[in-house]
Amino acid sequence: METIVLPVINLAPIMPEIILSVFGMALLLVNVFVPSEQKAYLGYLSLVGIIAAGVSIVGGWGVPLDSFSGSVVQDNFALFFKGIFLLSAGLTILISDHYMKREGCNQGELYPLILFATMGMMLMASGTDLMTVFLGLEVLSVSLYVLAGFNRANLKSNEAGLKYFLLGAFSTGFLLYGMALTYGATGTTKIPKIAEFVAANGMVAQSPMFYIGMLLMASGFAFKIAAAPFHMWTPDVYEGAPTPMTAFMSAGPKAAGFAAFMRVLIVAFPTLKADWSDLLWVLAVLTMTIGNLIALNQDNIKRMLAYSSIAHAGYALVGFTAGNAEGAAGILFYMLSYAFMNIGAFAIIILVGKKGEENNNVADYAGFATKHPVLALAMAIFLFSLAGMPPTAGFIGKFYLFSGAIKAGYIWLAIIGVLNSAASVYYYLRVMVYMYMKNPTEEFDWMTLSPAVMLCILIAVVGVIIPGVVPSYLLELAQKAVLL
Amino acid sequence: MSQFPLISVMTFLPLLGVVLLFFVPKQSHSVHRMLALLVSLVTFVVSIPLVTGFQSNADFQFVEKMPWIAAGPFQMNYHVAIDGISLWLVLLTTFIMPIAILSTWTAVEEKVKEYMICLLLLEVGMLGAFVSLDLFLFYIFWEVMLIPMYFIIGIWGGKNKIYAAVKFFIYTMVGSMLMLVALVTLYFKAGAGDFNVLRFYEVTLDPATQVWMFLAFALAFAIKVPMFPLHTWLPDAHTEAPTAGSVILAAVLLKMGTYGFVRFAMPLFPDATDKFTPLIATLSVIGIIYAALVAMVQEDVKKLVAYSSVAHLGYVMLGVFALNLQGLSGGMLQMLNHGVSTGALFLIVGFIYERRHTRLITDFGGLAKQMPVFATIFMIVTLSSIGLPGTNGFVGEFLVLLGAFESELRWYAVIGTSGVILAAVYMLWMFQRVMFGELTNPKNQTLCDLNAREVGIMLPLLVLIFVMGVYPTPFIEKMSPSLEKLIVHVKTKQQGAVAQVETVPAAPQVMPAAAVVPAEHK
Amino acid sequence: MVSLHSYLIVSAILFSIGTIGVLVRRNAIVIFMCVEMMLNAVNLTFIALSRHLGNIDGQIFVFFVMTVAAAEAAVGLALMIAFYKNRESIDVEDVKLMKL
Amino acid sequence: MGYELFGLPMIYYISMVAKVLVVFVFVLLTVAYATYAERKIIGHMQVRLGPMRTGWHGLLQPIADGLKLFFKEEIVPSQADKFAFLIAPIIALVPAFIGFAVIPFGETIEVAGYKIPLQIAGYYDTVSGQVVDMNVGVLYILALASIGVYGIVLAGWSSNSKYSLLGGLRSSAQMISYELAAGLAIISVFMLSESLSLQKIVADQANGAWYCFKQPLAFILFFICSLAEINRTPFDLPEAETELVSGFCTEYSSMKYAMFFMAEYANMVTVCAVTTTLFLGGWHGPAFLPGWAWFIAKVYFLIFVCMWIRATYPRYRYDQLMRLGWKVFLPLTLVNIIVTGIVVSLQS
Amino acid sequence: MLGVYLPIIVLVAVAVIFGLASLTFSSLIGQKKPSAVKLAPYECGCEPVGSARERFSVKFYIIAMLFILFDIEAVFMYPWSVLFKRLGIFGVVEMGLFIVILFVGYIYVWKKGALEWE
Repeated sequence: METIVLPVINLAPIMPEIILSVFGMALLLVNVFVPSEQKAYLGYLSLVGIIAAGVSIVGGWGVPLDSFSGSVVQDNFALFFKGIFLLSAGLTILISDHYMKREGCNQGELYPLILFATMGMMLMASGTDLMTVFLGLEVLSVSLYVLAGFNRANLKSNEAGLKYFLLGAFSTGFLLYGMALTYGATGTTKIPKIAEFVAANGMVAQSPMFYIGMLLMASGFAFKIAAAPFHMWTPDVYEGAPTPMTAFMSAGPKAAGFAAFMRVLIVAFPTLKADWSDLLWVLAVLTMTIGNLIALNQDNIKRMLAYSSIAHAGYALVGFTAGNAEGAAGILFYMLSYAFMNIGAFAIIILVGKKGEENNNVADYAGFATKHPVLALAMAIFLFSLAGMPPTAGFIGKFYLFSGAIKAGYIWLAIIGVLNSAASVYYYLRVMVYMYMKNPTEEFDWMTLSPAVMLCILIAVVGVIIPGVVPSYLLELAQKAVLL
Repeated sequence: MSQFPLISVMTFLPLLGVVLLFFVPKQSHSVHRMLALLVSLVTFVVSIPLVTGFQSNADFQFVEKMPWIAAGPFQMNYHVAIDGISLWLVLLTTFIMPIAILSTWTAVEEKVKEYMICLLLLEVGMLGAFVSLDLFLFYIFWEVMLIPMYFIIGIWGGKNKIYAAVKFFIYTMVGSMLMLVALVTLYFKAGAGDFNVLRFYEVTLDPATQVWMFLAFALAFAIKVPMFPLHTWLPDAHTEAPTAGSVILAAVLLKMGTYGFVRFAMPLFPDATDKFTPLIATLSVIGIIYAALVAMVQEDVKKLVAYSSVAHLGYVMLGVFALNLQGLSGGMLQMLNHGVSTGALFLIVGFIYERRHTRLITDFGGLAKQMPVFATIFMIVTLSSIGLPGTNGFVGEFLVLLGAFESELRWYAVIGTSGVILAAVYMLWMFQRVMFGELTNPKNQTLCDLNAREVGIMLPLLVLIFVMGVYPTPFIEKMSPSLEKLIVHVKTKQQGAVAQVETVPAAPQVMPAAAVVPAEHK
Repeated sequence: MVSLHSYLIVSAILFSIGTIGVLVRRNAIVIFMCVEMMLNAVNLTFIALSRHLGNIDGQIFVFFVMTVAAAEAAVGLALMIAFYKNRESIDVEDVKLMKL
Repeated sequence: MGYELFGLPMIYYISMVAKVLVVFVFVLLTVAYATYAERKIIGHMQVRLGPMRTGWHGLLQPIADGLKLFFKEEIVPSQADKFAFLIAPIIALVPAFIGFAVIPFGETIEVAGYKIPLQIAGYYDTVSGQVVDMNVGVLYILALASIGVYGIVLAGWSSNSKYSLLGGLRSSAQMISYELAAGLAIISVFMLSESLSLQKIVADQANGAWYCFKQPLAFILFFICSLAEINRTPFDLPEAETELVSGFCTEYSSMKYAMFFMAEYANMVTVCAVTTTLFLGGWHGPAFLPGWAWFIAKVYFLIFVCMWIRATYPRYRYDQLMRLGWKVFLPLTLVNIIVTGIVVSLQS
Repeated sequence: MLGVYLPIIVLVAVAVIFGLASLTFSSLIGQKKPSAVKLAPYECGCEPVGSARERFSVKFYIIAMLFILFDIEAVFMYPWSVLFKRLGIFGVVEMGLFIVILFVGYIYVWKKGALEWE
């Protein structure tokens, strides 16, 4: 009976994941043992977990490691994304308490689920094995299905959860089938090994099975990042889900989708770059255009932001299509700033809403600036950043994305991108028109300015403005984090 | 770099005002007004040493340069300086700002704090755009200007303000976004380095690329100018904006477009400039005639003035694209003139609008009897706008037409001249309908004349109208070297390109010829 | 012995049936069962390929897929129950509160 | 016997058919007489005689019961889902009978020079000289147990009767709950045997002590869980006459009803056989008796224990039952696994 | 392979044939006198009220979900149990962690009251 020799396992690369899991589980247990009036502490505890995980990733910067026989890695790319995930999770937690209390939801499970979802995202970013990526994706997705339908008493939330679940599971099927075929064609599920195999076997490796596998995987990922034509779920889910979760979904998981998508395409299929660039070109154009065009006539602000988030995925795809370091760094930077600006915008949407009546209609914002000038200013900053106006992080991000495309010679793509971005200004301005240029119809006296939400807004404003004015440091980080 | 960062101080001084305003309580409107006025005056004072310290040569002066963003392939600097081209525009901006603030001293009653913040932010944007030598920095300021202007029109504007504001924003945005693409393309074509515009001047691009990039830049600038047929946002924006907005829009923002042509589009893409000169000249002339004709039938005084702006800027474009010293300096001067006289016109429209809350020509008539001071001032400004000799308008238009006549744009100049006559027709006709005749409307009989503040606002403008009309030399003197340098640069590169295309031995012949050009004007 | 191709073809057919089922059926539970069928088709593919390649990775993958499918099933059922409680239906035609 | 088919000698096929028939008839007879034995044993335990009329001491009673059921009227409720109603008893019955396929019930015998292991799903591989059986035999049995649930759920649902439905649901909830605990309980056995092959497990016990001594906790847990899984008293809630009439089979009559009963008793036999194999050393025993005899003896003893329990213990309440399964047995099995793991790795 | 699975197929066939045959046989020889009352569902002799195809307690769903989850966890333990001796102490620690995590969920479910039947 021979002993099985196991590979040396280094836990350092998955330290943040471990911390989050431990905190998540601890919170679950704490949740069932503390009386319901003390559940607010769960939020603080989960923030501690987020910060602890954040601390654990700092030391890993610039120290490439891999573990579990190459199933997970710790590289700058993964770490940068982990930072984005932690950030969006932290901001989401800040805005959750207020909302959930108002809607009368039981928050006990909320925080563990957010932590688990974040853990899943991290796994997606650091996984270098299709299996790890898949597992991360599913940990994320399953948590999100619940989070989307978290407000059980609310019909829209139910619908959002169900819809997200059905379509999400459906897309998982495609992703998996793609992974299976890729595995069949190359004989491995390790992403770097796939690349090695293709490099070694050249055209022989590029069987129909291989191409179909890549295509199916791409469509699976495209669903997760809500790229057209796989975006149909986004508006309904974003509209129906509890607002903090909408904020979370649009920031974290989308970035995670990009992380996995980028790693798979860039690392595993570098030799097929011409093929997937063409594919992404089409995806990017469709995604930007469809997202923007439909967003133009949305009255519901959550829905409008949902379509805008589709459009933003399109901009990020522009950088991806470029397939060069600028484009990739642009995606990293953009995802980071998108987390700030989008969650910030949602934080204000949460403040404006009241129980049962979320005031999500654009017209509900009439005269908001008169009543709450500072909040309106913050909202304006977020919206300008989303629209890509300087001097905000949104502009720098877009600049990088489009620069990448231009450098790679995709000038037309960049032009379509900027035209889209100009069109998108219309619907962002619309909100501002209501906030600043219409007379108030409401007193907005139901609003309670919860300190946690205000803190979130403050962080978001700083996170939008500072990188917009002095982006060097962050861009530098993003540059160092790209896989290319 | 050890010298005093005069430009930065000037540019960001209004920002300091913004910060201060944040801390002033919401209700103390008079404090807001005073503070904003004070800041803008100080800014103006700070900008005066730029003129006095300016050496009349072609160099960039008061240079400040420090690294700003450095990441990946990009290197952006905070690089500001002025030369003869931007000097006067900067001065015009700092000069117009206090006037603009004063102009809506009483007209804006609501959200005064926000209003003043917007105005001051706008000033930062405009000054920044004029002084930037780094294309990226320029772009940032260019876009930043949009936001406060959008709010000024949208919040404090007239009935149709939202439509006008959004239209203004989106028009400008579309153009500038394409410019961004071209800008990045240019950067990559130029190879490693920074966004310094002077560096880009030296880059030689193949004519086909130039065409595309010129189009992208030109679109952005042409929208801003605005050139026919991209001008449709302007009448709306002007009509709906509060007086200060209109004044700034006319006096400074539109110059941003023409300035863009002079500073960027032409020197960067000389071959394309050459190629597109006929087209632009055609559009300018169409603009002159068309705008004049449309102005003639306007019912609304403010709209009429807005269309006259379109016509005036047609002259500027014509002069600029004549690409000789007369034309260019005429164009530059016309920019200043237009800033002064159209700004003044908008102020005047603002005065009567404040009194009567209408701008329809038919609502007035015979005001001269009731308001003699007003009538006098209005007359002077109208004449200046028409370009009567002795006023500033004349010098500019004359130089433009002269320059155009001397260049290959001769026939355009001929047609453009008719615009002068048309301008006289519609301006005077309007003046006559408003000021003379029977004082029929009873509401007009109680109108009171301009008060001290209003006269005080107008006085500096009137002074300038005459000074620039009678003694324009100092203005031209300071800008000429820079303009000459520009002309040489553009022409050399145009011919250089031709030489490259043609036979190689032709090149040495061209070089001395290019060197001769400035000598002619000395 | 049955060849790899037969397995792949069977799993492709299963996958297609699942896909079509998802697209044409209206009952949420049936849709979910179709999704499960797709996952199982994938599992079959993995097993067949794993056997063909003599590489254990595919089988390990199947373990994870099964686990995930179970978790999804649990969550999915819970969501459907919540939906049914509020709406007395699990027909996806009724999932239409938020349409354009 | 030189002929071969698909690489196997003809005698393999002959012996296979023989084994199948013998086992099937054996199970059938055991099932039939288990019903008789149950009535008799419980009768005697309760100091009465049980069936006495048909045959000597009522020995023909099962046959009489069977015949009676054959002649009964078939009733299919008008609102029932006909197909599901019809198929349900078969789904319940078949897994109960085929579980025996993987259980080794005796030592390898030799017929005409060909070695035949006494296990249906097994054969002697002449190349390696070993008995080849299903290497995941235990999983097979667990899988069958799961399939059996479908029969019951379908029966309950298709009858369109509230008692049936509730009975079916309760029964399936109970079955899956205890299936879980049972499945976890036997993991500690595999940790000792390092195999899921029942042949291997039996062989392992022959070399050392029976697993019921090495894993007493697992043994008890498994046996109790199995009883619950097959709805034996004291866990026969689904058919609790006092609460739910006849549970899932309320609407059934005639042979269909009989088939549920056959399934239940067949399950009992299978469970006892599995327990024997996993914990009681299978067919091994002192050599004075042949292996199959030891096997039958052990199985019959366990069947007797089942009946004994029925006669002794009162029925559980449903909430007690579920609580017992989830809150006591489940954690116990997990603890057992960990303790076994620690002890075993400390020993080596 | 075949040697192991063929007998099972045969056994299944025998069992199915037995089942079908006895069903057919009994339905052939059994009497048939259906009536509306006889075909109605049994409700202690009362008239049946409403349909039986209605909602039932959510408890059953929860048990079903819990079963799926724990059963799948068990799936991971089976391969481990066969190999655990060869994995050495590491294997025990790993499975210990696994079971601890399982226990976290278990305690959560317990405290949430999913295991209570009232």
